[in-house]
Amino acid sequence: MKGLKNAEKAMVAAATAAALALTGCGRNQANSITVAGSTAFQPFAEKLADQFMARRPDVRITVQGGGSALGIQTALSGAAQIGMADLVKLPPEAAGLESITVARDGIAVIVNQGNAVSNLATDQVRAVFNGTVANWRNVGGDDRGIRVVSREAGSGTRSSFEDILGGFRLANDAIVQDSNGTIRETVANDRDAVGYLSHGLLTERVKPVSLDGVECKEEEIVAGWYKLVRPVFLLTKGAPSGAAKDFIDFVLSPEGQETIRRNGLLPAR
Amino acid sequence: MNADVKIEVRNLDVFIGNTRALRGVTIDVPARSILGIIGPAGSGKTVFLRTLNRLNDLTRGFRATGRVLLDGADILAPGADVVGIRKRVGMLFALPVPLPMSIFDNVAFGPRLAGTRSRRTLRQIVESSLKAAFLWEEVKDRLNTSSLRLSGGQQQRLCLARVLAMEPEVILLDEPCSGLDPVSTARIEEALAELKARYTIILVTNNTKQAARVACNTAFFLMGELVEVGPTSKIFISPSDPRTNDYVIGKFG
Amino acid sequence: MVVRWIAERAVKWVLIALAFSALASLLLIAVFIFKEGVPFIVRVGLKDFLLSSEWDPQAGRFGVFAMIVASLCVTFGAMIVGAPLGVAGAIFLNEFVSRRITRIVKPAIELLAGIPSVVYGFIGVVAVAPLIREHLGGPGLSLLCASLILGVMVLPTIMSVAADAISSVPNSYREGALALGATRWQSVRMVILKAARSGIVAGVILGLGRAVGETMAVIMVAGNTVQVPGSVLDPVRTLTTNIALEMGHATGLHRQALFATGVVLFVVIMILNALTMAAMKRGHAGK
Amino acid sequence: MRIPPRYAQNIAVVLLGGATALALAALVFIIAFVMVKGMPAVNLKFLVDSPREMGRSGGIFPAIVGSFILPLAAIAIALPAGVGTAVYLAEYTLENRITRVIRIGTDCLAGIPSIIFGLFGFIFFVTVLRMGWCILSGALTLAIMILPTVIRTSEEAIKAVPRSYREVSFSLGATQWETVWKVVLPNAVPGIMTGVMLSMGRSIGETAAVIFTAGAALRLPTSAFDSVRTMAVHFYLLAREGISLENAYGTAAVLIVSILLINAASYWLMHRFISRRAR
Repeated sequence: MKGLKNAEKAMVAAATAAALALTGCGRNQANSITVAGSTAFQPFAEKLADQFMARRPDVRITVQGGGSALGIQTALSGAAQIGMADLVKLPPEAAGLESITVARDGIAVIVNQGNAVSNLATDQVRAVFNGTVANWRNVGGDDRGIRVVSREAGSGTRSSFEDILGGFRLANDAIVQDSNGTIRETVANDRDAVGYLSHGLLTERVKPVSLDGVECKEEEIVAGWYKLVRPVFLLTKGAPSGAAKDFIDFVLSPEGQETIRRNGLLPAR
Repeated sequence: MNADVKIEVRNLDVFIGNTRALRGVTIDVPARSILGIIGPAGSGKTVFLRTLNRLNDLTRGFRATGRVLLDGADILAPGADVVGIRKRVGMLFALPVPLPMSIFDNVAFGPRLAGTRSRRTLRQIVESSLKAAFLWEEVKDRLNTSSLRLSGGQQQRLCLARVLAMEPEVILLDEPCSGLDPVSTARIEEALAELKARYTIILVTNNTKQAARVACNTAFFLMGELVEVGPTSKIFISPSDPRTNDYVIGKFG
Repeated sequence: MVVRWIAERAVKWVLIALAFSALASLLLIAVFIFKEGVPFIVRVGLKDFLLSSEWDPQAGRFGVFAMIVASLCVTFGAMIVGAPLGVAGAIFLNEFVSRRITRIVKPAIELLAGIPSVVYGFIGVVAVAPLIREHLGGPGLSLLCASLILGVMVLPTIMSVAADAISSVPNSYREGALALGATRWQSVRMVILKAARSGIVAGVILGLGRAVGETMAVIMVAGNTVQVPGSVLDPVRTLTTNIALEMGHATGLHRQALFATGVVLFVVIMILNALTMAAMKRGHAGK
Repeated sequence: MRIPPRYAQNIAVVLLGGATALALAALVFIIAFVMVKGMPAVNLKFLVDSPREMGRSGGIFPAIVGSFILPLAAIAIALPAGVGTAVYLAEYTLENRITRVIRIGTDCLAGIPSIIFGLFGFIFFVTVLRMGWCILSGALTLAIMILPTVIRTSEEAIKAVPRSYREVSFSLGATQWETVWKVVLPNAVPGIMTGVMLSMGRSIGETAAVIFTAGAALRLPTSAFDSVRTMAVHFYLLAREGISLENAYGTAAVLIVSILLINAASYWLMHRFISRRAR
């Protein structure tokens, strides 16, 4: 009856797992915070959470991605105590939430390293991305077609990009990628591609272009010269309190802001 | 009725789907003796046997009317304790079916179901059952090896021991020697001869000579009907029905 | 005995409850998806939703026609790549190669079924798409790239199920055919493929299901442009990727539109299921 | 014109062999690609250390733990439910309308893409039931996802147990459940294990359903209500956000080796199980 014993063991294991799961219910809610939302800010939040927990061992912070809308939604439903959003204009349903600007992020327009173009006027960016200009020759480059690469509809980076540039529709045949990393890989691999991504995630694999002669650089953004900048919000339902407030205070503290700056985002003000 | 009658079957009709497998069978099975059942393939012998321990409940489309009284209680009655009946009525199948476990575990299967947990008691039961099935001497040193390693004849005796271990009152044998060589068959028959002193045994067999050798009484089934039943000598020497005569002398079947 | 009888009863009820667990999950999922999606479809109109190819959530335009076409094309493409290779591999490994090699190769192939789809997708981005772009033109991230990646991804499933089906054909069939003077190939073509047909079809169906439903790998390699593809080099967006791409950001009507996409996906999969089941039945009847 | 059989045979062998070689080449390429790019990043520290700087440096220990816990928890939930369903379908009832409905439902469930499971799990377990992103939400979602596979393979395995075993068990006075528990299930274990392995493979490689329900926390979980990150999710996030390609490939390499080890271990366990029973 060896088989019987094995089956019994499996049952016992399953029961134990279930029991463990149930005892997990007893954890302390007050000192456990979930932060969810913007994938662009997610890595920063993870870093900040680690620093915060190092000094406050009684608090557990869990950071989840999912996108800005998910940040708003879960902050509203209570699934997360703090939502993260990086949109220029918050959607109407976020009206019920407290929003605190904790950082700013520049959006860099990028091209392949082999592309001769290194500066674009705002009008040209608009024309390139909405498809009216389809050849690099028309904006000062080689005689090659332009391949537009964009983030997906609703992404914080994309909505901010579109809102700041104002009044255009993305070209119909644009390639869509759903993350900074894949946008970067796509542009890095394709000589004709143009895209945009968070300033903090620029690497030498791609080439950022200047906008109206202003480089996408930290000093220019801080000075307010560079146009494509969006805020990063932390959202809470009602005024933040308890551990959530402590965490937000930490993010806004000089130490927190320095962490944000060192890792490629810009301080809140 | 008679104290020496173990099972009384009255007007038993069995349907499987739309086929009528048994037609109005009425028969008394005497206690502590061997009833042989003979008849050609498809005559309803096996269906009859499997009705006696309600194993036909597993057959799709099975339906039975009539009464089967085991010690006076109807086992076909709606509220009958099927599991209890099967404990009292053991069965040995045509092909040996050792369960894929050790020899010991095979024999201890029934007693364990009945709630026997003590290792010592189980050992005793296993030993006595294997002895009664004439298998003990061959396997006593390897009780923990897989039953699948035994030869066909040994496997069938193991199955017999397994039935004996649950201490039934009735033992049903469904052509138990059909897959065995003459030597193994002889050993089974030897065991049966000893067992009839304590058990009511019903032996379905295709082999009329086997019935003649071991059965006290013999019944002849044909096309779902019980043609004739009586002492074995009478059935084989001077049957009252000509069909019985034709069958036992080998005109058909 | 009473205790045993009660226990027996209890077990039976527990089993009945468990047996409905799968059904209950399905219903729960269907209710959730349909509750959010169906009101949207009613509001926009089935025709506008299904037959328009314009998808612009900001402008309030929601048409999924191009995505339905893209889903079907990608799946079909993946099958063109995966099914012949998978079935050929299964035949070859079973009928033309020694048992020893098969015993090593088959588990290795099954191992590949466990590799996460995102790994396949990423390899598509960094290795396959650039090749397509350089040698065939277009953006690289395309219908072709998605079909190739998905085709390779479903290969292990198809190959392993088809191989099981072929190896379960009794040896006597093979010997019978060979004894009648057939070559190895004739015995395969005339006897073994016929006998193993339903198993092979089952493998292809499993692969098909996996290809229709795959999301993460397709997001990476398909380019995700909403358009009815004009050639295999065009980027496309499938139903699954549409949901995964935008769900994180969608609110209000947009979110409902994505659930409605889920409803369409659900229906497309049910239709594919029904068609393949019917095909299998016909296959059985023809035997 | 007919091609003579002998040539047809040769042509077929060349074509089939070519197709097989192509298929194997594609698969070997994928494994080699991951291994070559990933192995340099893998060392002991990578295996036992926690990720630092969002995974840019440090190791992947929590993700390795997550990759084992989550599929195992899912199987712990789906196995009783799936085997129970299979037992009910195969042993407790004849084919009728109810079993047909259950079967069709199971088939439909099998066809649902994982992204839909992810959405459903997110809405139902994470939001409606307020369980948050955690092992339990993820395991329940994965359990529903693998349920059809477990049911199907278990039912096949149970049906393959010879009918005579059941008859013997019944004739020895076993009840229905005793027969199932002591005779049928032990003999169906190898087949059930196949389903478990398939499910394990699918869960360990799943990202869409996991990321929405179990989340992607980088820490070691301490209870079933903690979020975990699996290796597949870790790879996805690292590669997608372009955080660190080296570590992404390293993670994929570890994942492939883990799957290899799990497969090998299960073959070994199964072999042991079968040989012990047949001893």
